[in-house]
Amino acid sequence: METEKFEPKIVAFVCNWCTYTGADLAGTSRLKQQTNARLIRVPCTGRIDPVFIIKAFEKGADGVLVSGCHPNDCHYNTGNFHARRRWIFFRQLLDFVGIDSSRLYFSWVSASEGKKWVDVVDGVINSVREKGPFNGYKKLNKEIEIPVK
Amino acid sequence: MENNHVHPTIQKIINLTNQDPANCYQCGKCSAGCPIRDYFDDAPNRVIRFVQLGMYDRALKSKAIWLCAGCQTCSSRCPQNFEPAKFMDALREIAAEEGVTPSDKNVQKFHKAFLNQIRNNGRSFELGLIRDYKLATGKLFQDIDAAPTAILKGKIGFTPHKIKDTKKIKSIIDKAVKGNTK
Amino acid sequence: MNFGYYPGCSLSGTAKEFNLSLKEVLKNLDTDLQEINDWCCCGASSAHSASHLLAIALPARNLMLAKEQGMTEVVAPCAACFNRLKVSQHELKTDEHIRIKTEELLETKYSDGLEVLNLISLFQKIGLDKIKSHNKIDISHLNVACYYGCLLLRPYDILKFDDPEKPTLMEEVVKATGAKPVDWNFKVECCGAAHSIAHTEIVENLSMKILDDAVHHKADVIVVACPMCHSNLDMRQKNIIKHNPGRMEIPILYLSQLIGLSMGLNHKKLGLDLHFIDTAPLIASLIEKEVAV
Amino acid sequence: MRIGVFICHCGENIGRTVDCPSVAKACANFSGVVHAEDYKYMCSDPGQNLIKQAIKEKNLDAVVVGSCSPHMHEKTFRKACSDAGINPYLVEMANLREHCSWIHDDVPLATKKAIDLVRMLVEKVKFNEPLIPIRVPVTKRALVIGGGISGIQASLDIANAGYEVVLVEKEPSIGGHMSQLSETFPTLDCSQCILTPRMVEVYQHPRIKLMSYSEVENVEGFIGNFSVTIRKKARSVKDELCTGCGLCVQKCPIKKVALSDFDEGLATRPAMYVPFPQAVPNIPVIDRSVCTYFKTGKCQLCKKVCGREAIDFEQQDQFIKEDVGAIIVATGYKLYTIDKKPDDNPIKGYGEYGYGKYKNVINGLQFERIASASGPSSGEMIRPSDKTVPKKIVFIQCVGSRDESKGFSYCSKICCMYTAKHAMLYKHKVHDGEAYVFYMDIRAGGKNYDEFVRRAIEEDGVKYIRGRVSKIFEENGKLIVKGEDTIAGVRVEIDADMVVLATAMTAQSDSSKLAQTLSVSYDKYGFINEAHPKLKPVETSTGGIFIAGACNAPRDIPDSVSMASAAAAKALVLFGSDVLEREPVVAKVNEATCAGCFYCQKVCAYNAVEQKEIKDRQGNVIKVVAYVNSGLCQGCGTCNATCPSKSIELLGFKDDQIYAQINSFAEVF
Repeated sequence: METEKFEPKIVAFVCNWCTYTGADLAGTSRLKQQTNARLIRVPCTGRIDPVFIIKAFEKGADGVLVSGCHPNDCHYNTGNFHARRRWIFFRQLLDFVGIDSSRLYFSWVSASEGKKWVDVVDGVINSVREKGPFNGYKKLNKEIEIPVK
Repeated sequence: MENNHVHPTIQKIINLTNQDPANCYQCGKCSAGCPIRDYFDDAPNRVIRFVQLGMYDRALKSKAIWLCAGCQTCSSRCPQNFEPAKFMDALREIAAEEGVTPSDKNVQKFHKAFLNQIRNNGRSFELGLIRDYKLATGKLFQDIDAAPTAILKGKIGFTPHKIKDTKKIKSIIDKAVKGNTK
Repeated sequence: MNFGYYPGCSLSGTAKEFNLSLKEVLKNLDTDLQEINDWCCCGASSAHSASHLLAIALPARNLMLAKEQGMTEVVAPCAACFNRLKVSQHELKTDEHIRIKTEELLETKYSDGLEVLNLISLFQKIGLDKIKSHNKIDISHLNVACYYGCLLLRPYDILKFDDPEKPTLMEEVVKATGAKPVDWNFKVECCGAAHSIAHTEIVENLSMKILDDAVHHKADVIVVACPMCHSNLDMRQKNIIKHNPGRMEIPILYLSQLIGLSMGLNHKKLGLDLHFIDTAPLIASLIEKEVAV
Repeated sequence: MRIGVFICHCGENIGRTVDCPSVAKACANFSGVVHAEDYKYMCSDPGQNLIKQAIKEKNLDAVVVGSCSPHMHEKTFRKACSDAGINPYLVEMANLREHCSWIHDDVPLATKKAIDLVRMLVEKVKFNEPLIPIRVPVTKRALVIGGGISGIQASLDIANAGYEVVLVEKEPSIGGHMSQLSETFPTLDCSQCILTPRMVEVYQHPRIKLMSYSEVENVEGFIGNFSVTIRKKARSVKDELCTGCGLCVQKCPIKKVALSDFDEGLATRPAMYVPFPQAVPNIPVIDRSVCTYFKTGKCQLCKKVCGREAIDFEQQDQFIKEDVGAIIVATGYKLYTIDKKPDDNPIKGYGEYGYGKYKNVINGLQFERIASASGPSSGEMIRPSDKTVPKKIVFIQCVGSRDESKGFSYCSKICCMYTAKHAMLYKHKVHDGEAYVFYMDIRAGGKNYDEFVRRAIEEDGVKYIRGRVSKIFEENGKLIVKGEDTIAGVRVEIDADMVVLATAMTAQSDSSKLAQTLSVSYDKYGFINEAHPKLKPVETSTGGIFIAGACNAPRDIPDSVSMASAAAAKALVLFGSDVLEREPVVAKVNEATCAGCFYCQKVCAYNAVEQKEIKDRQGNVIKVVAYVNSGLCQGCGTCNATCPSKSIELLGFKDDQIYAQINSFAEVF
């Protein structure tokens, strides 16, 4: 299995107004990118519960990207500020639960930044590809599964 | 900044200056402020225009590229953040490389004489510089009134200050300067 | 205080009095200069006319030597040298392509982290108050036109020294000597620089306009910080007057010489006798005055 | 649950890189999916009918459409499904076009991704609940911010259509920059003559509430239901008592204490002042920073002479709340200044033109004041330094505009025209004078515009020189202007008596702050963005907020007026309906588990979370829980992520729905 070329699995939580629309723009501009990312659309980065991210890693993600509006440009005024404040505490939590916090990426991509979105996605994919697969939880999942069987 | 559709001369200019002549929108502010503009045949903006139009030969034969003193007044005022002074440097370098006969020989001869001094001594030696330049141009009597005073006041020495590692300097200059230095 | 020193070719030749006066003034300000061993010419305007790479490589060699010799700050009093060193430093830092080519040429690795100072920023470092405290002679009657020329100021984005259109830092130093800077229009105009030999006529014309504007604004003396500016304004001045009659002579001093004057230093040691335009009338006008410290 | 999956080829757009039939086949095997098919154009009538038919035949209760971005066709498919009897919020869209086929080339990889994307939404839709759109009433009243020509036009249009308008202007008088102009291009009619009647009309209109010397402090709410707080700055004059007799202004003892903003610093004004004689409202203001009474506690001369006892030194800023349904932003522009800017400012300033130190180097608005009959020289063409008639005048265009290095990269659009006008006005007043215009291009697109410029050149003999000026300096009272004529290829040096700079039009300095208050987007220069550059030029990113005039981009009077009328029309469209439907994506509290910590209340940007008492049968309060006012909630979901007990959930994006998507990765990966 390990002999197969590693392709990272990326989960991206994006806000509906800026980054999702920016990703749409990348599409309408036909800007090519790698296929590894799967987007989950939420109204605002403020909606993102840190546990979503842990869950994503648990379910096999090798990297997680969170992207929203630029500071001061939040569609909901302050949602992205709350999100940002949350991450400060969240990094420590990640380390505590055994997830390398450098596998979590943040960016600001506005609705007009199609090109930037492509750069961000490809950047994250390449960076995670370099880090290799995130195996911590995969092993753990197996260990937990065995006694159940 | 490599691009297959770009003419090799433009690409060379881009490589040497990190700027594309297409950035110039021909406002003429460079020419308006150029202190030496009155001595140019073509105003700086025109030289850029020739390059924009693909008339490279015309640009490389222009007097302006040799008379530019490199004062960078143009570069510091350009509304497009283009630097005509850098552009002129690049054209001089390309002209020498392509063996274009300079339309102002004095300037080129001066620069050659100057680099020759550095090549030999590692530093510029003024008496040698003036000697070489005069021999090259045949202007034997220019500055005849200033030179004696300078020599008397000890401002121009008779022997060059040579540095130890002149071999290195020679090799640097020979490798860096394409076209003939001698 | 101790600084690395890159005198440059001119200061060991035609601008000998610049070197003399600077060393004399610094001696009084308890500042030592340590010359970079085996420095070479920075290439001046000739190198960048011939080869972009050479124009980066020659200063780079000196920057590397200074670093090897343990220097952290290097004073380049000549404006042209200052400019070339800074530009080289900037390009090596921002353009990887040219850095690699330069390293190949010089066969050494380049590392950044040297601060290059010009004459004015050197005096700022030493402290204007310190200069003030050494004033021995009252030169407050002197109207001084500060002439910056090109290479101290442009390109601003690299040199980051003073406002490229309306600079004031030299005036600050001049004020510290007690002399009066005048406001004039041509302090950042070009004197023709390196065309001094190849196109004397251009230099004479440009320099004439600069001299005229200084005189028009009632300057008694023009102060410079660049050997090329000095030689064009001083050495060429007699011919300018000959070819354009009806003009008065105006002495051209290096900034270090003006400071030396206010400190009451020996005129000969400041090289004031080495100018083409006689400085004797200027010196005669000075009234000695002990300044209580 | 019985889910139907519909995969759209979008012609070739999706079909080229995603193997749609295999996607449909793969989806058919997902648990819960009872129907899956692909079709060339799902959004077309036959495509929609296909969905409706399948809903009926297969008795579907949820639908996932794999096609374009939901921003494109979510409404279409929700409507189609709703027609067939499914609640529209049980429809989800997988973005197979913008997020898949258009950005990838590799068919197998893109197909795999497409299957994953559909799977995620199939899992999500299993947790979707039927929702009902929220219906909110519309407040049929508009707020117009800015009382320049755009704001005036928009206010009059709305008021004349029968609705109330609150017009807020930060200066003591409405009129804006147009009131400063002497004459207008291309007709040369007097600016004040055409503007003043409009100003008066605003003042007298029964449905316009004019609030001058006021600023918008805060905006809450949403389209149809904004609540606006307006700061009414202390004028020190009771506007309800003042008759505008002007006696106090005449008697104010400190006459020339400040430079007049209206006269662009070319004249002075007293501490008590009306900006200009035709001001509306004609009520004076005390400039407290210079008034003797406010500085020393003595004087009160104005109070003594006022027969109406309208002077009120104790007056404080007042905060007034207004409920409106639509907002029109018409805050206009400000002129770029060539002064030296601080080092951290990306805009530099023009040292080569003297950083604004030369008295006879003026800007376009200053020239307007000099040329204006109501200006400081009563229309006499004299220069500021010595009040003599300039015999040689130079106009320079594009100062700060089209200049990436020192100003802005955009074209200010109106300068070509007003410079031609200035040169003409000058020549009409100084017949023997010489007028030169330095230009880069002449941009005179507009009805009778190019003809106007030609007139300046051909009939009035204005000399146009193509080239930018490099330097201006003063020598013997003359301004030496160094330029180049790039057509002739010769250097031009003019010893002018006066120089007029056509400086760039820039956004108001506080425009980004206002944009943030309004939650509308703005560009890097501070101009407020339109929602779409072609199809929504007067809308903003926020529903119910419209723009008019130069707050959006440099713009001349006719364009500003048309835009203002367009914005007014948009507001009136809104007022055409009594209720608006809103997405039911709002937060909802589970009162049984809510512990009443109110973290949700703290993070809510809309004050939508309230406290609600839960009482037992006897009426005793047993606990206090959070309650969401769904009229105010905008659906960001920050409260949901913040709630420690997960008792507040965002409908449509509930935890279950998002976890379902994440969990689907266990199979995906």
